[in-house]
Amino acid sequence: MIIFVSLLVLIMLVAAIAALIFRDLLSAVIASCLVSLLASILFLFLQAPDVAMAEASIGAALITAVFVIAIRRTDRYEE
Amino acid sequence: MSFLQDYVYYIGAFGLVLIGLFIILSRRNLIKVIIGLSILDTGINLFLISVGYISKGTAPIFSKPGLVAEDMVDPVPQALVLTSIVIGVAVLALALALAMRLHKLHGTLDLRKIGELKW
Amino acid sequence: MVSPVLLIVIPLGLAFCVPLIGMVSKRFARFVPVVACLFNLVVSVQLLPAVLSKPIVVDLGGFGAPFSINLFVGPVGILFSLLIALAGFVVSLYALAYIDKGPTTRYHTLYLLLLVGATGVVLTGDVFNLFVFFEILCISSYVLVAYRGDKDGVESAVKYLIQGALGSALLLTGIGLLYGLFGTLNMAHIAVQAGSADPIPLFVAMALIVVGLGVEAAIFPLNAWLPDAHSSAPSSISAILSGIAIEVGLYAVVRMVFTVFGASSMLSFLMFLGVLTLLVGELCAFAQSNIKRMLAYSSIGQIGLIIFAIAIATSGSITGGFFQLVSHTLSKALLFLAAGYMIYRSGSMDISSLEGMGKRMPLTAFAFAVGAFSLVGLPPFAGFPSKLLIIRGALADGGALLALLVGLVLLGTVIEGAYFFRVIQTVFFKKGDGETARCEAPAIALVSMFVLVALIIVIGVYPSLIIGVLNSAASELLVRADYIGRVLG
Amino acid sequence: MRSIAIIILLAIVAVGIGVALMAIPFGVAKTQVGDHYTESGIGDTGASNIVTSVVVGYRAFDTLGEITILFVAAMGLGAVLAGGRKLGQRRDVEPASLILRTGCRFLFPLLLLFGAYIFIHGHLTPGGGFQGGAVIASAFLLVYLSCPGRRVSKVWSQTTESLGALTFVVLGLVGLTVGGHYYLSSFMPHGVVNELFSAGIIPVIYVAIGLKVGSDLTGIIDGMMEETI
Repeated sequence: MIIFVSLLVLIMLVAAIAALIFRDLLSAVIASCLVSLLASILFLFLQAPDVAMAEASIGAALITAVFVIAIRRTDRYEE
Repeated sequence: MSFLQDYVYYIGAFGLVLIGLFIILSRRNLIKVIIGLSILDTGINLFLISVGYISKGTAPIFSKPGLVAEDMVDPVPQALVLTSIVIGVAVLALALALAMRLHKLHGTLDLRKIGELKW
Repeated sequence: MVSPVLLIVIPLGLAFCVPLIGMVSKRFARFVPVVACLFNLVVSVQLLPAVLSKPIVVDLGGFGAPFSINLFVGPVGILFSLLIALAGFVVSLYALAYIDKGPTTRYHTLYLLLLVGATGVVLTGDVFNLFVFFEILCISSYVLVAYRGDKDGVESAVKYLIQGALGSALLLTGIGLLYGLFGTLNMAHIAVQAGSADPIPLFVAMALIVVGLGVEAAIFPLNAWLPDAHSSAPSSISAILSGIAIEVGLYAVVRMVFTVFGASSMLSFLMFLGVLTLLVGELCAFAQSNIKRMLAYSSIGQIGLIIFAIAIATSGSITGGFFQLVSHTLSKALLFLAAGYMIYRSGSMDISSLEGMGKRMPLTAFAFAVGAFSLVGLPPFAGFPSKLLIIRGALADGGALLALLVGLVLLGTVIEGAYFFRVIQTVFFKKGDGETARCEAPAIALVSMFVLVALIIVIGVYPSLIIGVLNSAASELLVRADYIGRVLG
Repeated sequence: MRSIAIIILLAIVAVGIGVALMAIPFGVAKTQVGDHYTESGIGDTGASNIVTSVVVGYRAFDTLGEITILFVAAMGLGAVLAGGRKLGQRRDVEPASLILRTGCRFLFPLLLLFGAYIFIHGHLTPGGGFQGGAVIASAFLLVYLSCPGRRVSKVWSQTTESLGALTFVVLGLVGLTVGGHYYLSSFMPHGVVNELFSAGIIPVIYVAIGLKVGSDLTGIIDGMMEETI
């Protein structure tokens, strides 16, 4: 169990670093969406189903949509 | 192994906080900065939830008989995080709207190129 | 007796009504903030005598002190809520005429919510609740800074938002640490346990919280957003940001340091920071040629002075600090309001473009002069007794270091006097080459300005009117045990 | 140079927080307030989901502030974007594919129903007003993606928003006069735990919050979509 959790945390941190590195903002947003999604799984492991639901529906889904809309209206690539 | 047991959530949470802070402080693209804010928020939320966790606890919901109050994890941080997630959404949406306006007015999101925005 | 919770809830309810009223008639929607502020003013005045004799603790939800959120309405809280209601009332009167373009219904809703957030921060007795109201205050001010939607406004709003969001993230981390350490969020309950806690984690939590709140309070290294935001917002909003928002941030810092943490070791550090903030603010203000930026930097300086006075932590100096806070709110609001119409008429924010305004809009220029004199500290205006009290309070304590710091403060005041007199000279004694026709500000704006002028003069001549409230506010901050006892019973 | 300074700053933050965390061991019970909530939450509020009883019962005032923040954000987003919008300049977007449109027609009512289920059962199962509201908003997001011409009526969404929030405020005021004379005190009967009609005012508030959050988030998406370039 703890190995699995550690693996999830590791993937989450890698995704966050990917969000830092990617020049393509769309990819960076998808990476940060992955961070939120994994965080919501961790919330579930931490016995917080309410928060997991909120994070998955608001933090991962809606915010990503808003980000994508904003990127479509502006520039896709970081200079 | 017990090190991981004790600290893995804290490591995850503060890893996210530090990466988020680093993105905010080092990147010049506004949307990237906002991505950093969202990662920072997620990290803080994870930290708050881990503070309230009790080993081998159950979720604080009396959904089936046989659950006892002593085994439940602390509900307060969960309530706080619900609030903080919603606040995060509000700030991020507003920031993105401002970014769109800024792009329309200046034609760029690069904070270096935008006149008075010196840090 | 009315319940103090109405101070927050009624304006909040009215703010939710504004969009509905706006659908029927935009003209009616303008008056809602005026009504709400008037209501708050009346209720605060009504509560004042009761609060002075005994602070009121309101339990929300009725579950007892550490378990449900409570409001603590002591002398400090009622002083701030009076000030917020007063400044809010005057500025909303002014905005009736001043805000005529753009999405006005949204402006009035957000303006009212900003005041609700400020009132909530000063009345609440719960750390996380303070954070929530603080966010209401901050988010609505981000929007209002960008209200005009021009380049400057959006830029400074972005800057303000990012720094503010960073600040709130640190604040939330600090609150999380506090909850981890003490298992409670009630201020009094934390204060009881803070004495026996491990000092290092406690210090980390305090540092995070003070830094987070310090962004909004514009303490020196954290105030990069302020000059831009205050100068590019609409003038009515600048008046509220300078007059209310920073003061509320300052209140939060002071409440945390004094009541929650009881950190006397932090105070000398804050004292230095205060003097530093003062000098930086005044020197930058001296160098400005844009009038609104000058006023914004001058706010930084004044905040520094207030921090200095409160951090000395004697009864006399805290009274002086609160007095300075009152006089700064009134004078700075007046200055921004007067400058607002002068800028509107001359079409430029440059100080040199204000030449001849003394002839063109004599009443507005007179109001501006009153505000400036009061801020500099000339008798018979409100700024005079406050500066006198601060200096007396600081020197009464003795100590060469304190005397040196007072010298620096006086130097700051001299600089302040220099740049304000430069503006006054430009406004009154230089002949403008442009038009000379009279073009006074609208009547409603003049009324709001002259309410402030009257208050400044009355308080300046009879400081004893408010000194009683300020004294009990000072003792509320100094006597922690009293606060704790009232809440936890 | 700059990045070195940033890294030093981050190191200070990391060390500070790391030291503080030593005092907060993971997985240990330590709070009196939290224990009180889990032990007497059902008795005090009648909700079997203790998180709900904290969010809408013990700390309901926070929640009031929270929906205010969402309201501010939706309002503010409109105000920020209103400045640059030219009416009637909406870009013609290609219609979405048949599969998306048909799927959306099936999914939309289901999602609305699911959202409503989540916030109506907030006091019994995980979830509540915020999660349900987010689901409802995502239903509308789906409509925006599949049928580009469709818009939610501004008047309706704004009315729902204001009325939802006003319900919350007014319920609190009723508690001030009727119940234990506390703002937001639970003045309605608690009923039988674990039944739908139980927990006093909590379900009512959660329905109001659900509708309000749903329309707020929809308003945010609507504002972002409508901004045309």
